[in-house]
Amino acid sequence: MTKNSPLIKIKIQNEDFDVSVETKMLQQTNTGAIVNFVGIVRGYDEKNDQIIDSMTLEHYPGMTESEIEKIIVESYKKWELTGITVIHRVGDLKPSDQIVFVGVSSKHRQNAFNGCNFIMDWLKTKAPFWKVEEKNNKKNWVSFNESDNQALKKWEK
Amino acid sequence: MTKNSPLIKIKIQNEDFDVSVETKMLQQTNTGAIVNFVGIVRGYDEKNDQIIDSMTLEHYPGMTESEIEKIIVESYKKWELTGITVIHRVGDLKPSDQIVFVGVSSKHRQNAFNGCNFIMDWLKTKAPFWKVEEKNNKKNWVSFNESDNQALKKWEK
Amino acid sequence: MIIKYFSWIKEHIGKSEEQIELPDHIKNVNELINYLNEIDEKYNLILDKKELIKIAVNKTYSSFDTNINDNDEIAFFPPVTGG
Amino acid sequence: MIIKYFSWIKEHIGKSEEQIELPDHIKNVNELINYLNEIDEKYNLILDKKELIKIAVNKTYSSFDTNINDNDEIAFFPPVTGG
Repeated sequence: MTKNSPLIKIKIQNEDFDVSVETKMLQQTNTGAIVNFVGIVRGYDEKNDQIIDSMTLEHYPGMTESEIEKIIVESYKKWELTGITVIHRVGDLKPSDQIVFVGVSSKHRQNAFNGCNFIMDWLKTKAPFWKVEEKNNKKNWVSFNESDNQALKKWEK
Repeated sequence: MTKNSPLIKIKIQNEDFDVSVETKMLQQTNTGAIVNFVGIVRGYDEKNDQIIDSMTLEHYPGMTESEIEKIIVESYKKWELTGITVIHRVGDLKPSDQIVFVGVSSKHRQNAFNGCNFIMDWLKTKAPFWKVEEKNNKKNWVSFNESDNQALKKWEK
Repeated sequence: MIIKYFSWIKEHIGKSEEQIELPDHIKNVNELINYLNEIDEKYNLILDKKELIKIAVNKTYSSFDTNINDNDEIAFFPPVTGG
Repeated sequence: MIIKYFSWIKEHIGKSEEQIELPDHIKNVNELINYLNEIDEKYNLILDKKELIKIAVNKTYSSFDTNINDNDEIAFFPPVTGG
């Protein structure tokens, strides 16, 4: 299994993505269920009660891709998936922009739900991306959310 | 809450749907996560080892919509969703056609995953739709899958 | 009273819906189906598959002992298979 | 050896990457960071936040006691916040 296999797509990019196009690409022979996750840049920081004006995402070229590939290998083992696509945007983003797409296809729906959910939980805790938010012309690196570590634990069984 | 609320959309239709358009419509202020389920008509009946040529879906106009509305009211109570769309196609469909769309948006991803999964489990067991498959010019009403009742039980806690 | 049939029940009964005048002494779905069965034994199917068959009265899930009257719409259908 | 810094570590150190010649006696990440700290106390940050900071050696998650040599690429970064 490689990144170039028709079943797998990993993209780190500045550009936006089209959910319909990605959904169609996930359809393989005998796919019965596709579950897509789309992350949206929120315009409001609840913890600090502040409006977010914009956001910049940086990553670690090379390592980010290889970590996502590990997630995907792990997901293939756990759930019988027929396709996986992970697209993560980097660079400057604005509130309400699409930031991440995780799409998985499988024969049956429960595996598709679990596979997609598992990849998102892993992405949130292991994939090297860092967000810096701009609020009132001040930059603020987003801090890690401990609840994401907790989320990952539900798969340890 | 009514079917016409901007947050809620229920459609029973012959036409196909566009996943990108539906995803964009689910985006409300402060939406951080959108989870979409897309069901695909499978071209192969594993149980009976047969190719499926086509499929027809019938429903109970009026009751189907009101049952889906019940699902949605239940989902709003359980998970803090910011938008729910259910589109179910009826009439003649071919293998690899999109058959059902369930999209939910919420602030946080776990609620979006659970809400979407819950609606699908409920739809599979309560929404009045019946599939008849055509195989070698023979019509065959699809039988209910007991595992769908089991799937619904995971929410009883 | 309107009675609707769906899926393979519809095919067995030979129609998707019919209108009947509900006799006064018929009080619930169970009595209705026994009454229909006296008229034509094709309705046997519903009795035979009682464990399986779903009932809606006025488009709401109901049961064989749900009370009915002549203004109601009754539906008989097998377990659902959408999604 | 290439050393990379990300997020607020990069901003504190003042660069995203630097090339150094690894002295022979430096055997692991822990010794590297102590060595850097002797040259410039700004590397203190990494020691101060040791519990928090993640380490990659050749783009693979590693730890402070991972062995290193002069051909390696080392990265220091905070917990990830993508998705």
